[in-house]
Amino acid sequence: MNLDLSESELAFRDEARTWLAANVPPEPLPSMDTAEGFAAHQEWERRLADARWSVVSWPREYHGRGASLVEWVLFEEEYYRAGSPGRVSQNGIFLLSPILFEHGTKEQQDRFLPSMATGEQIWAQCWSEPEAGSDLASLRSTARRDDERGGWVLNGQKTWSSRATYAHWGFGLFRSDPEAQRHHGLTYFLFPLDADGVTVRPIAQLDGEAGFAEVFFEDVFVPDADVLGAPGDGWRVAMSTAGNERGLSLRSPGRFCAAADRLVDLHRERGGFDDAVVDAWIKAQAYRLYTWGTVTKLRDGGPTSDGVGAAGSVNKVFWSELDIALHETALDILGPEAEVESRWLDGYTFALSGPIYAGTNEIQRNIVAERILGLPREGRG
Amino acid sequence: MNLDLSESELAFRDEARTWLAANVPPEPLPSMDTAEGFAAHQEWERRLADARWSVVSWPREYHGRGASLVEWVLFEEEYYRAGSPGRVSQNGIFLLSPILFEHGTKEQQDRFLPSMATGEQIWAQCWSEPEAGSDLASLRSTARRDDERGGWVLNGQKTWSSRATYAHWGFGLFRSDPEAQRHHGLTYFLFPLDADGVTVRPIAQLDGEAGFAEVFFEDVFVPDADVLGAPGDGWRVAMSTAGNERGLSLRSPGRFCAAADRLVDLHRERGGFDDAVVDAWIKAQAYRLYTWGTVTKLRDGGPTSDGVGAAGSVNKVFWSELDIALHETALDILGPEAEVESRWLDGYTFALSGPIYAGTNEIQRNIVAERILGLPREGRG
Amino acid sequence: MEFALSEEQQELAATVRSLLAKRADPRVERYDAELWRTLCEQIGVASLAIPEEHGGFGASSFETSVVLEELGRHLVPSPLLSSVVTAEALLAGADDDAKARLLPRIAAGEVAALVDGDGPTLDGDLASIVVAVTDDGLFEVEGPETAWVPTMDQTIRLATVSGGTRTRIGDGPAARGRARLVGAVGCAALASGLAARALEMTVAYSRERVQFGRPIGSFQALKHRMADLLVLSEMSRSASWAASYAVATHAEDAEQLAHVAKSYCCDALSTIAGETIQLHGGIAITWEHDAHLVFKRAHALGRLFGSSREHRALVTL
Amino acid sequence: MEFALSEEQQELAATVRSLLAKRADPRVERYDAELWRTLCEQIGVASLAIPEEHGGFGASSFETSVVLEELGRHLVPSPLLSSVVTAEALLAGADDDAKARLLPRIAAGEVAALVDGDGPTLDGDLASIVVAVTDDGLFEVEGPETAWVPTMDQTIRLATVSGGTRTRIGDGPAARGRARLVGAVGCAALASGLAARALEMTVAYSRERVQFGRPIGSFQALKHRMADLLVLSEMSRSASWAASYAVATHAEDAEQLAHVAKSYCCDALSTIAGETIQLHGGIAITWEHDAHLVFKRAHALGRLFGSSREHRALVTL
Repeated sequence: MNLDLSESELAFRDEARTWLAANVPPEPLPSMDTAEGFAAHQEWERRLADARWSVVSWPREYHGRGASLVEWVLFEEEYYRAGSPGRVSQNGIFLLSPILFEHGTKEQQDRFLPSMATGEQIWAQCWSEPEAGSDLASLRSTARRDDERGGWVLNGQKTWSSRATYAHWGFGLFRSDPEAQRHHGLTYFLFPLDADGVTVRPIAQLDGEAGFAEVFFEDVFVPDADVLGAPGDGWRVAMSTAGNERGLSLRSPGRFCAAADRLVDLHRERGGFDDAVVDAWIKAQAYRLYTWGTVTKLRDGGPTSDGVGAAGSVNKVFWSELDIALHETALDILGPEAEVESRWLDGYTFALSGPIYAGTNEIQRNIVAERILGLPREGRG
Repeated sequence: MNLDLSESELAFRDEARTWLAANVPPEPLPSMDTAEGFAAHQEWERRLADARWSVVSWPREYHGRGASLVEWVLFEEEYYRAGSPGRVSQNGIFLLSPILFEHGTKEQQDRFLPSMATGEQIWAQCWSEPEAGSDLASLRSTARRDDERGGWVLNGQKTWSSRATYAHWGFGLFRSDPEAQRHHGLTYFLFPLDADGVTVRPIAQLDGEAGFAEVFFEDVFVPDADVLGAPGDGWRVAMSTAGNERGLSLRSPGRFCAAADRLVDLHRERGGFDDAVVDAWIKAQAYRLYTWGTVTKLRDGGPTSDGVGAAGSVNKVFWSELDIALHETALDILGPEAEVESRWLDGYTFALSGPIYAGTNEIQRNIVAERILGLPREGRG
Repeated sequence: MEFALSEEQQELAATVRSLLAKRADPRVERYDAELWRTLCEQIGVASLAIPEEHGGFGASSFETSVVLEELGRHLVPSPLLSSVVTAEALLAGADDDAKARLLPRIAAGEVAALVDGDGPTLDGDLASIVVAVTDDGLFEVEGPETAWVPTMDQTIRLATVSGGTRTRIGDGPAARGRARLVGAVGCAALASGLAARALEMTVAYSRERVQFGRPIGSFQALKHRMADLLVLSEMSRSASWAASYAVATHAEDAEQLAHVAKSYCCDALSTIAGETIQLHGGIAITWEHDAHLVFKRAHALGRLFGSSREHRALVTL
Repeated sequence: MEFALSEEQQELAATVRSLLAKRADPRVERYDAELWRTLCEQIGVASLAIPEEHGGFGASSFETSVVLEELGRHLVPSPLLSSVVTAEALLAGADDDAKARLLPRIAAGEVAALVDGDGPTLDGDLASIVVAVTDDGLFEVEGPETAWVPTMDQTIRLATVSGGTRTRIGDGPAARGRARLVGAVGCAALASGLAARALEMTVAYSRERVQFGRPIGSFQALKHRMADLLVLSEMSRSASWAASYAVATHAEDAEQLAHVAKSYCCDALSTIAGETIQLHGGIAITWEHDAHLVFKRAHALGRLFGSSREHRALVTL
């Protein structure tokens, strides 16, 4: 047990802190779910990349710094503490890139990673389908083999595709073997969102913006070069993404500690709801400490087949409920003013979707109960 | 809508209030789960009966006052507000008597009701079995037909039998048709607890007393005269009891309002935990108001086949959780002192069993979900 | 003792409900003036609590709450709450002349608003009758400047009201006390109606939506959560009825019951609305589905006429 | 940065655990003196946090917390917490003479108790070394009168301590500050071990107990409740470790983390213990089963060395 940071970790943290203090825009950027805000966020990614802060954990050859996990968590803490903009590139750098590194060919890595790191190409995830929200294994969108052209033809519909309205490329699973059931016969595809046959239809959200979209596929051709991993092996390939989305990567504790700090500021200014404020702050701390444990485990043992996925579920249940509680307390403090548009209100509508996306909390609880606690599975039809 | 009491209801309430003020023992009686306390509580029942307060809702011929439902609720409010002793006769008067009135023969009514009203005979319920806690339909204790003697022979084991340690008679379901499954082939029996072949073994509880017992049956003969309802019809006969135990009768709002008032007194004395105290008080009020609605429904429409049972489940979930919250708040107010033996601590250990006995809250939630909300049943093996 | 709607009250509820089932649209801008006219002319909803001598129907504010419960259930924007609050404030505090002049107009369906304090006023920019209450008196306000305040829930309309000509028409504290009570139980009625509706929506959705080969409403974990919501919804309705009745009959325990109802019903609705979002999943966070309207209105009701916390603090123990 | 037990710490935990697995009996009166002697002689649990110069092992109070977590897990009554609290109070406040005299005795396994304020003292009537702390100083108490205070949880023993001869041996505030910190994180360690144990018991029971033709642990509603408990239990352990480490190393954020850990772990345990009772059903409320011991100890730990509420109030924001 040792909670002290090394010299080089401290130096890394200080460098990040200094750069962010000098570069984070003083005013929040416009929402990334508007055309204007999307461009502003892309520009911010460019600045991050120029200073090598966009993908700190990647190897140097792909614009990274080869940062350790500990350094990555430190960077995230600094990033959110500095009030930095949201990451418009997060689907690519947090969800897709781990898979590209693990399952992609060198050619794919060289083709996709650099523009992902600089924010030039923004990626959208295309997971859910109208009849398969939490139940990814029941996907119905299809990929038909086209030997003549050396590739596949996609048909079907995806929904809840975040960033798709303005993004450039998408990634998702399609059923390439019509005979196979559930987890079998799925293939992982990458495709440009302006390809022939792709139609993107924005979904209006609670906050009135179009953070999600439906994506329709009508005879969309994808060459073999854009298949990630082996055909038919998509489920196994994708599961590491799902684990990542749910787990450590997307929700570093920095984000919640920073939100808890903002809540404390609000409380200092206006008073009231002391208990709830302290409680939220304590839970953000507990989450931070738990993450250090996970980081240590990952570093020392590496992700195990089930271990990290299930630990990711523990994370997900915790942060998504904390995020809601934290925003509710802020709105309670704001009182009648809470009804009026504010950053807290925006954050709240976003927090509300926390327990829903990236695998509903019901699914996460099933995973925790079955994989960690070893409780019996139910028949699932 | 009319929340005013009639002249005669007001008069009834005042009479009860006056009598209780003059007669409730100033000091709590010893626990009814000790031999001494049991006798003291029986004596109290005798005094109630002498003044016709032991079974106010029964007909006059059986020591009652023919009180209306509204009057019964008023009596209960007064009873608990006056800090009166617990009812050692409650299994009989609240659980068994409704069934005796509905399904018993005149002979059975004449034989059992008077001594139940006076507290001379105390009844124990014998529902659960070791392998059938919530799942009454899986009972295994048997009743074998004995045509020669004109009766039945009971074998098996019951558990969680409240009051059985000192009680005189018991009632419960036994499987009289070994071929029948689940709800079928059960018969409802009444039997003296000192009958040949009956062994009662007290179960030590959290509070160190023996409120519950196991009851063993070894070739216990019960004559036909002590079968309640038709042989094989026991499930249907019993279900009205279960509805009653869960529902209105056993947990009149008076009890919780009185406990909330005691909590308010404690709070006045010591301060702290304002929010939780008000919250408990508000919930006790909400429960009282909800009960008036149920009383009105029962009076105007009479119990419907499912309606009251399911409404009883709503009651049960609510009061059992309120009871715990209320006691927890009291212990919070008491602080470190809470660890030391007190009336609140006793009440707390009792409240803890609330969600468990009389049909666990899980069962109640199934009932609410399926019978009131109409949600699909699960396969239950 | 009859803790249930009378036959007349049941009929009133049924009439409003069937009209709203046909006509209610939660997404109209402001409120649907045509619908409001129908509600006033055919059913007389604005006149229920106003005595016959002032052109009203001469029932009570309990009947208004019966209507509010239905309006809550249908998520429909309506000026009824501000109308009854203003009317009751006038009845409690205004002089005879003002009552005779203003109440018949409210009974006939003119929109009225009551300004109480510095915060935004419910329906302040839609009202043709504006009354202000202060420690010093009750005032009729003519020609005020108003400005709509954009809020998360756009079905409960708030506006700032300032300036204009103020004429004293009666006693401030009496009017304010009454207005706050009626406002609190009115919110409770809206909340209890909406709670029932939200639960119905959620149950219906969970019976239809299939995941893992079965309707999600057959998963026990979700069934139990919905069972808990039913408990909250049932308790809400009885708390709301009792409080509205007590306020309507000026009963001794009216204040206590109003605090109980406002805090219990709004807290319960807040839980139910949150679960409505969660149990609907992704579809809940789209404009196309009503789930988010439930949530937003729940939030707004929780803050209108005093938060739960404030009402709990006002309970006298 | 290494947020995990070192090899030595893992070995310490494993040794204690395997000894307790064989020997722990949660139902002994007071504590098991034989077991305590073995723990002290074979593993040196009382000497871990005491410097070598005073006859200790010279590790730190973090190692004591590792042992406390195991004691918590096995529900076993033990004087270790009062022993380490008293030792740390002496280390922080006592003069050299008193340290040299008393610490070796504590390291060797003599039971020690620290009197702080008017309330009952942990292990006050079992201790052969009694130290009292006040605003004015730290005192050795000889020949005090003690009286056992019967409490709901009999595995955490409380007694009143009064009278006796008091000799000043050092600084009060320094000793008290340290004692409270060490006490708080010690409770957190006991709580986090017990939380893990309670969940294990509950999971095991729910896999065995058959109702409606299947193990109750296969019912989704119960599975989800247990999943929530696992989240609480995991978060507890990391909060407890971090706080114990910070206190042991006298880190800057030691106080904050101690408040976080004491309140988080005890609240979590309280929830877990309540669910342990509920998920065990009827059997939980009998003497024969351990579920009620979990519950009682959870309750007692929640009140020892400051309630969650008190610790939350002490967090500096």
